[in-house]
Amino acid sequence: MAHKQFRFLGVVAAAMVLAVACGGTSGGGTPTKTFKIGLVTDIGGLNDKSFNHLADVGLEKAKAEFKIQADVKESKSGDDYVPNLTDFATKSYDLVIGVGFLMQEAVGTVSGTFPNVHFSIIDGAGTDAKGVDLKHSNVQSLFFKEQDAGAMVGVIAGWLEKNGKAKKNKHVVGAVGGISIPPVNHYIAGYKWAAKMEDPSVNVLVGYSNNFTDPAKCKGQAQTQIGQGADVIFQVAGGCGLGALQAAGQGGVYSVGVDADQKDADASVIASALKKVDVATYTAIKNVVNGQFQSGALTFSIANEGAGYAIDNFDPPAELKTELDKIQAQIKSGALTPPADIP
Amino acid sequence: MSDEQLAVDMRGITKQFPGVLANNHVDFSVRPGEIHALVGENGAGKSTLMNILYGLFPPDSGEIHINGKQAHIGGPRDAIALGIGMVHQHFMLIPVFSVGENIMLGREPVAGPDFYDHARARTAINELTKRYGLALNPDARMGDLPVGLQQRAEIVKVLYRGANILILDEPTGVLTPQETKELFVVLRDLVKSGKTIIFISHKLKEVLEISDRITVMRRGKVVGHLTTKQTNEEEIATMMVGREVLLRVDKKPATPGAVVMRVENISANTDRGVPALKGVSFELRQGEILGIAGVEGNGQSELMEVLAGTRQVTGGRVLLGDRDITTYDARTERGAGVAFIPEDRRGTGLVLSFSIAENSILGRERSPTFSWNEFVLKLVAIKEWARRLVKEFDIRTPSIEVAARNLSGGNQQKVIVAREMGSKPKVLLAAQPTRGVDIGAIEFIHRRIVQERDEGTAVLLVSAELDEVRSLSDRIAVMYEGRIVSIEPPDAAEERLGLLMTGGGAPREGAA
Amino acid sequence: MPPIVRRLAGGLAMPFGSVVFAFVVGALIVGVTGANPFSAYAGLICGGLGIGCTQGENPALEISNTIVFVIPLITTGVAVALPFRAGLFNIGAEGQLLAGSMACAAIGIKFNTLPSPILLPMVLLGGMAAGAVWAGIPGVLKAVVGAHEVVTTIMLNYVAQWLLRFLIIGGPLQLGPGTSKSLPIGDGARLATLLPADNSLIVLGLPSSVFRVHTGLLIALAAAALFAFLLWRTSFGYEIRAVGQSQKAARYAGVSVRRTIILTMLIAGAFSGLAGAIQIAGVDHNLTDKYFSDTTGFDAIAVALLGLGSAVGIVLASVLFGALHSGGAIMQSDAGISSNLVLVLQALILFSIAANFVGAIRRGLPIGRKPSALPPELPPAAGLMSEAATAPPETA
Amino acid sequence: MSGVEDIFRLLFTANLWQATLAAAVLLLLPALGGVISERSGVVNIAMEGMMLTGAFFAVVADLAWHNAWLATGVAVLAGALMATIHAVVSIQFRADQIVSGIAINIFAAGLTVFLVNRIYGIQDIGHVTPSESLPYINVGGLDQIPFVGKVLFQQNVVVYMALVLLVLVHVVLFRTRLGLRIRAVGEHPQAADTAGINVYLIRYSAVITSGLLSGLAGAFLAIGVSNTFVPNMTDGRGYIALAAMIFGKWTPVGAFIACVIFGLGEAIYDNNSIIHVSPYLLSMLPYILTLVVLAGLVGRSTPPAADGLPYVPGSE
Repeated sequence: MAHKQFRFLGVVAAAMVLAVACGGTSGGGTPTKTFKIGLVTDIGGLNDKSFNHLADVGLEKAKAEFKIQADVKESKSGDDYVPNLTDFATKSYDLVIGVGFLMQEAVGTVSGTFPNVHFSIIDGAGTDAKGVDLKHSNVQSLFFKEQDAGAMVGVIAGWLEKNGKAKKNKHVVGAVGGISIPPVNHYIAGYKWAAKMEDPSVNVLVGYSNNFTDPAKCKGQAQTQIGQGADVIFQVAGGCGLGALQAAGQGGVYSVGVDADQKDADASVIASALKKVDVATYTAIKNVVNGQFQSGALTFSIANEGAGYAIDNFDPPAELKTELDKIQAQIKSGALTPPADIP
Repeated sequence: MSDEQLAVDMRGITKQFPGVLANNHVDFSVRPGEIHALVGENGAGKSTLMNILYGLFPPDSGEIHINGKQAHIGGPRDAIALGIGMVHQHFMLIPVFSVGENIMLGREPVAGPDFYDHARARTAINELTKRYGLALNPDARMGDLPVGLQQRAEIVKVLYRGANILILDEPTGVLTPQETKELFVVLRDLVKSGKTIIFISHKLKEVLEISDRITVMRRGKVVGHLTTKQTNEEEIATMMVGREVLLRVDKKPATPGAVVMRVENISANTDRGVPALKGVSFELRQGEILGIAGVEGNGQSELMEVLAGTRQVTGGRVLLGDRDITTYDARTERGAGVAFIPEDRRGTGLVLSFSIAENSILGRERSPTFSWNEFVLKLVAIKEWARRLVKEFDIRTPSIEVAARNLSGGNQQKVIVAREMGSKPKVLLAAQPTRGVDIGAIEFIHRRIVQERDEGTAVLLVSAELDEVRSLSDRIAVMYEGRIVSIEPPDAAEERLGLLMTGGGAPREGAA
Repeated sequence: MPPIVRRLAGGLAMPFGSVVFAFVVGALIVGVTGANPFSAYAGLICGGLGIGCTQGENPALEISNTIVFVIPLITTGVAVALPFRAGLFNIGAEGQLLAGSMACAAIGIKFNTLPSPILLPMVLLGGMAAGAVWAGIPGVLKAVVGAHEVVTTIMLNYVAQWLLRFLIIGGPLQLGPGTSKSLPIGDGARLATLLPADNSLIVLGLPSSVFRVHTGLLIALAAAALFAFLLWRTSFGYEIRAVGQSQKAARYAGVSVRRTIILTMLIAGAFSGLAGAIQIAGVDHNLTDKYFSDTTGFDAIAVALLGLGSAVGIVLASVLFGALHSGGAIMQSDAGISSNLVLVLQALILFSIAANFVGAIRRGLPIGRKPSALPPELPPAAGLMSEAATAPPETA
Repeated sequence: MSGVEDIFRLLFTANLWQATLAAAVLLLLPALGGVISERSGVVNIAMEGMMLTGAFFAVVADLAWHNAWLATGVAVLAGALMATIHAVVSIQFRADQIVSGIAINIFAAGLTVFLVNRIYGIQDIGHVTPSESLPYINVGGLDQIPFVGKVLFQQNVVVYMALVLLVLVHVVLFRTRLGLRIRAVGEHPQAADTAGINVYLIRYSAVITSGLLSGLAGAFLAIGVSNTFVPNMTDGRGYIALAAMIFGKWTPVGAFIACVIFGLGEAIYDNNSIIHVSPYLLSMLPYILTLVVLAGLVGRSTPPAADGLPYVPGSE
C-alpha cells in the first residue's frame, strides 16, 4: 500500500537527516534569532502520562539548549486542533508541532493554508479527510516504529516464558491496549511477534480497555489476564495502563511499561518499551534551529535509537541480555522486521 | 392586667413581608385554660401571628411573654420547649412514615447508641391516647389514615411534646361535621385537663360554639377582643370585614328554560382509584343555578372534573343538548360551551407567573379568536380581550401585564371568573367560586353568577359553604358518598340539609 | 429610569454579576497558585474577542474562531432552554447532538453522490430527526411513566457515546482498519463557509480559508429566532410555558401535558441534532473521535441558564462561552496558564447563576422582560416529586 | 454463540467475582453518598466531581507525606469540601441542585488539571509507591475458603470499609433516630422543622457525608487501585453511581445490588482478551438497564418526596 511505501521513504529520509545532523551539528551558522516553537497537544493534554507529556519534555529540553520561545496549547476538544495550529501559524512560528495522530487532518488542512510555516506531527502525517497524506512540503511527520520497541519487550516476555524464568511459566503473556488504533496495535504487533518467536508455545492475550485515562479499567483487564495465567503484562494504554502495572505488582507477576521509562510506576515493571517522543520533538526543533527542516517522514526506530527499550526493576540473566542484543542488532540491520499489524 | 395570669402575651408584634404588612403592632393575649378563637378573613394575618408564636418566623418587632416570662422564640424547638404546640392547617405529617414515627419525630425514644425504640414509642403513644381518649394505631401507615385520624395524630404529636398551649390552625376545614363534633369533644377534654387552646378559624358558627374568648384581626391589625358569650355572628362578621355584610344575595326568581345538560348515572374514581362517584344523575336547565351541597370529599370535586373534561368516567354518560360529551377533554368541553371555574384558584385556575393577559386565554389559546390556524397567537386581540375583561369585571390591577401572582386573591378569582364567563358559555361550572376571597369580591362574584343565570346560562355551583349554596341556588342537590341523595328547594331548612349531607334524612322524590 | 431600562438593567444584572463573580474568584485561584491573573485574562480576551492582543494575533481570526464555537452553542442552548420552559431539564443535549452528528454523517456518506440541494437538507433533517428520537425517548418516559428526564437523558448521553465508538471503531462507518473516524461526507452535504476556502485569497492579512465561519451561523441564528417565535408567538409555545409553570392549570385548561412534554422534547432534540449535523456539515465533514470529548451539550446548559432562557440571552451567552473556549488556548500559549482555567470559570458562572437564579425567583423578583426563565413554582429538579412523577392522569 | 457460553463459564470463576466486587465498591461509595444526600432531600449528581477531587488530593498528599491514611484523610476532606460548596449553593442559596451538581463536576475536572499544571509543571504528578498506598489485605484464615475467600477476603482495605459502611448506612437510615430524621427531612422538611429538627443541619450533614464517601472512593481509585492521578480518571463513575442509586430505589442495599450488577458488567468486559463480546454493547448495558428500570419495567423507583426542593422555613 501507499502507506507502506511512504514509510519506506521515510526511513531513508530519516537516515539522511540524521547523517547530516551527525555530520555537523553546530555548523548551522549563527543562531542569534529567537526561534518560536509552538506545541499543540491532543485532547489527552500535558498530563496524559504518555506522548503529549513526552513531547512537552522534549520541548523543554530544547528550550534549555537553544534560544527559543516555546509555547504550548492544550486542546480541550477536537474542535481546537485547527484553531490552535492556525494561531501559531498566523503568528509566524518557526515550527508548529502537533502531537498525536488524531491531529492528522488538522495538520493537513492548516499546513496547506500556511505553506511557509513548518509543521511537525507526531505519529501522523498531514492528511485529507480520507487519511491520505497530502505530502505538503512544509510538513514533517515524526513516525515511530512502535513495533520495534514492542518486539524488544516481546523478546523479554517470550524468553522468560521459554526458559521458565517468569513467575508462573504457563506460557501466557498479556497486553492491555487502550483503544484499537494504529500506534497501540504497532506495539502489540511487535510484542506478540517477538514473544512467539522466542517461545512458539506462548499464548499472547490482547485486551482493550477502551480508555486512556482510567487506571481502574486497565487494572481490571490486567487482572483478568493474570487470572488466565499471564505473568508478563505489557501496558499500551497511556494513563489507563498504569493500572495494569499496578495489577501486575499486586498479582506478583512482571509488567512492562510503555512510551517512557515507567520504572517508578511500580516495582513489577521489568522493562519499558520506549517511544522517544521527547527525542523526536527535540530533534525536530533542533533541525529547525539549525535550518535543516526537511519535509516528509522522519521515522524513529531502533535503527536510529528513536525507539527501544529500557530494563527496569529487573536484573536480566546474561543469556537474555545476549538474546536482546542479538535481536536488536538484527532489527537494526534489517535482518528482522517486526510487523506493524498484529499477526 | 397582671402578666402571671396570661398563658400567652404577644405585644406590639410587627411583621413585614415584601409588599405586605402582615402584622401591624398586634397585641394578642390568651388566658390559661381557655379556648381562644383567632378569627379574620384570609390574609388578615392570623397565620403569620401564630407562625411567629411558634417560632417559624421572627417578628420584626414586638415581644412575646409565655406564662408571664419574656420569651425569645428562635425556632420551633424553642416553642416546643416553652410548651407551645401547633397543629397546622396543612398537616405536617409524612405519609410514608408510621403513625408512631410521625408522632415521635423530633423527640424519638432511643435505645442503645441511637436506635429508634419502637417498643417505647408504642407504649408512649398508647399512654397518651388512653389519657386523652384519642384512639390511634401507632403502627398504621400515616398515608392510609382518613383525614380525621391524621388530625388526631397531629394533636397527639403536639401533646407528646408536652404542649400546654395548643395552636390549631383552621382545624375544621377538612373535617366532616361528625369529625368536627368529635374534635370539639376532644378540645373540651383537653381544656379540662389544663391545656390552653388557640383556635384559628373563619367559620363563625364554630367559633361561637367552641371558644371562650375571641380576637378578631383585619388587614394585619387586631380590631377587637370579644367574649364569646356576649357577641354574635353579625358582630364578628362586621368586625372582620369592616362594614356590614350582606348575608343574602339579591336576585329575582329563576325562569328555567330547556334542559341543557343531562347527566346520566355517571361514576368515576379518585386519583387513587377509589370510587368517588357512584351513579350520579341530574338535569341542568337554562337560566337556573343548581347548587350542590355536601361535606367536602363526597364526590363534588370529581363530579365537576368529570363535567369539565379533566377526569374520566368509569360509567354513565353526559349529554350537552343532544351531544354525548362524556369523553370530551377539557379543550373540547370548552369548545362545546362548558366553562369551568375550578376550585383551586392558584393551583388549577391560573398560571400564577403568567400575566393577566396570558391567563385570560388559558384554555382558549387555540380558538380562532386568539390564534391563526390554532397556532400563531393574535397578540393584539388577546390584549384587547384582556383589557375588556379587566374593565368589565372590575379587576384591580395597574396593567394587564401584571403577573397573576401579584394580584390579591379576590382579583385572581375575578380573572378566572371573567375568563370563564366572558366566553358566553352554555353551562357554567363553578366550584367554590368564592373560597378565600374578600367579602367585596364575594359579593361581586355572586352578583355575576346570578347575572349569568339571568342571561340564560345554566349554572352548576359547588360550594363547601352551605350558606352560599342556599343563597345562590334555585335548586339544591345534596351529595353524600358519591351520590346525590336528594334535590331540595332553595328554602330547605338548614337542619334538613345538614342531616342529608351527613347521610341522614329521607330523600325527596325525584332524587337519584 | 424608564421602566424598560429598569427591566433591562434588572435582567442584565444577574448574568453580568455572575460573570464578574466567576472572573473575580477565578483571578483569586490563579493568583493563589502564583500566576498573574491579568495576563491570563488578557490572553482570554484576546483569544475570545480579538481585543487587546499583544502577540501578533489577528483579531478577525480570533473572532472567526469564536463564532465557529458559538454556532453549536446557540442551537444546543435553545435545545436546553425550550424544555426549561416546559419545566424539563434536558441534560441530554450532548447525546442528542451526537445522535444528530451520527445520522448526518451516515446519510452524508451513504448518499455522497447526491447534489447539494437534495443532500444538504437530507443530512440536516436526518440529524434533526435523530436528535428528536434521542430526546423523544426521555420525553415519552417522562410523559408516560414519569421517569425523571434528568436521569434518562444522562443515561442516553452515555448510550450515544458508546454508539459513536461502535460506529467509527470497527463499526459500519469506520474509514478503515485502525482508524477512529468515518469516511468524509459527500461534497453535496457540506455547508459553505462565508468566505471561500481559498488559500490564495488574502482577507484581512490572512488566507481566507482560515476564516471558518460557515452558513451554519445563519441556521443557528434562525433557530434562535424560531425558538423565540415558537415560545412567545404561538399557542404551542404558550402551552409549553403553561405546562412548565403549572402542569395542573395547563391540564385543567385542556392542554395535554403528556403531548406537550413529548413534543417539547422532540423539538429540543431536533435542535440539538441540528447542532450535531451542522458541525459535521459545516466544520468536520466526517465523524471523528473528537466527538468522544465533545462538551457542547453540557456547555449549553450554562448557556441556557446564563441566557435566562431567552433567545437574545442565549446568543449572548453562547458568544461568552465560545469566547472562553476560544480564548483558553491563546491564554495558555500567551500567558502560560493552563486552559483548564476556562472550565473553572464556567463552573463558577454556573454556581453563581444557579444560586442567584432561584434566590431571585424565591424573592419574587421579576427577571427580565418575561416573568422568569425557569419555572418559578418549582426548580426543574422538583419534577422528581411533582405530579408528573406519578404520570399525570389524563382524560381521553 | 460461544461468547454466551464463555460468559457462562466465566460466571463460575472466583476471579470474576473478585473483580466484580472491587469494581462495585468504586461505585458503591459514591452511590451510598448519593442515597444519604437524596434521602435528606438534596439531589446530588456531583459525586463524579467530589470523587475526582478526592482522587487528586489523595495523590498530592500521599506524594507529600508518604502516608496512605493521611492521604485518604485529605481526600475525604477534599470530597467533603466540594460537597460543602454544593450544600451552601443548593441549601443556603436554594440554587437548582442539578445545576449546582453539574457545576461541581465541571469545577473538579478543570481545577484538578489546572492544579496539576501549576503544582507539578513539566514533572507531572508522580507515582505513589505501592507500600505507601492503601493496602490489599488478605483476611487471615478466611481468605483460604474456596471461592468465597478469594471474592470476599482478598480485597483492598477500602472494600472492607465500604462493606462496613454499607451496613452502617443501612442501619443508620432505617434503624436509628438520625436516620428517621434524615428521611423525615427528605420527605417533608416542614414537618421536620415544626417537629424541632434542624433541617439545614441535617441536609448539610447529609450532603457533606456524601462528599466524604465520594472522597473515599476517589482515594481508593487513586492510591488504592491506580497509585497515581490521571486527569479525568473517574471516567463517569459518579454518574454510574447515580444510576445505581436510582436503580436501587434510593436504598443502600438496592444501590449495592445495582453496583454489583454494573461491576459484573465491567468485570465481564475485562475479559475481552479471551472472550469476544462487543465492548460497546457491554459498556452501554448499565445505562440501558437503568433506563429500563426507570421505564417502570422492573418496578417503580420513587424518590423521596422532597428530593430536589430547597427548603424555605415557614413556607407551605
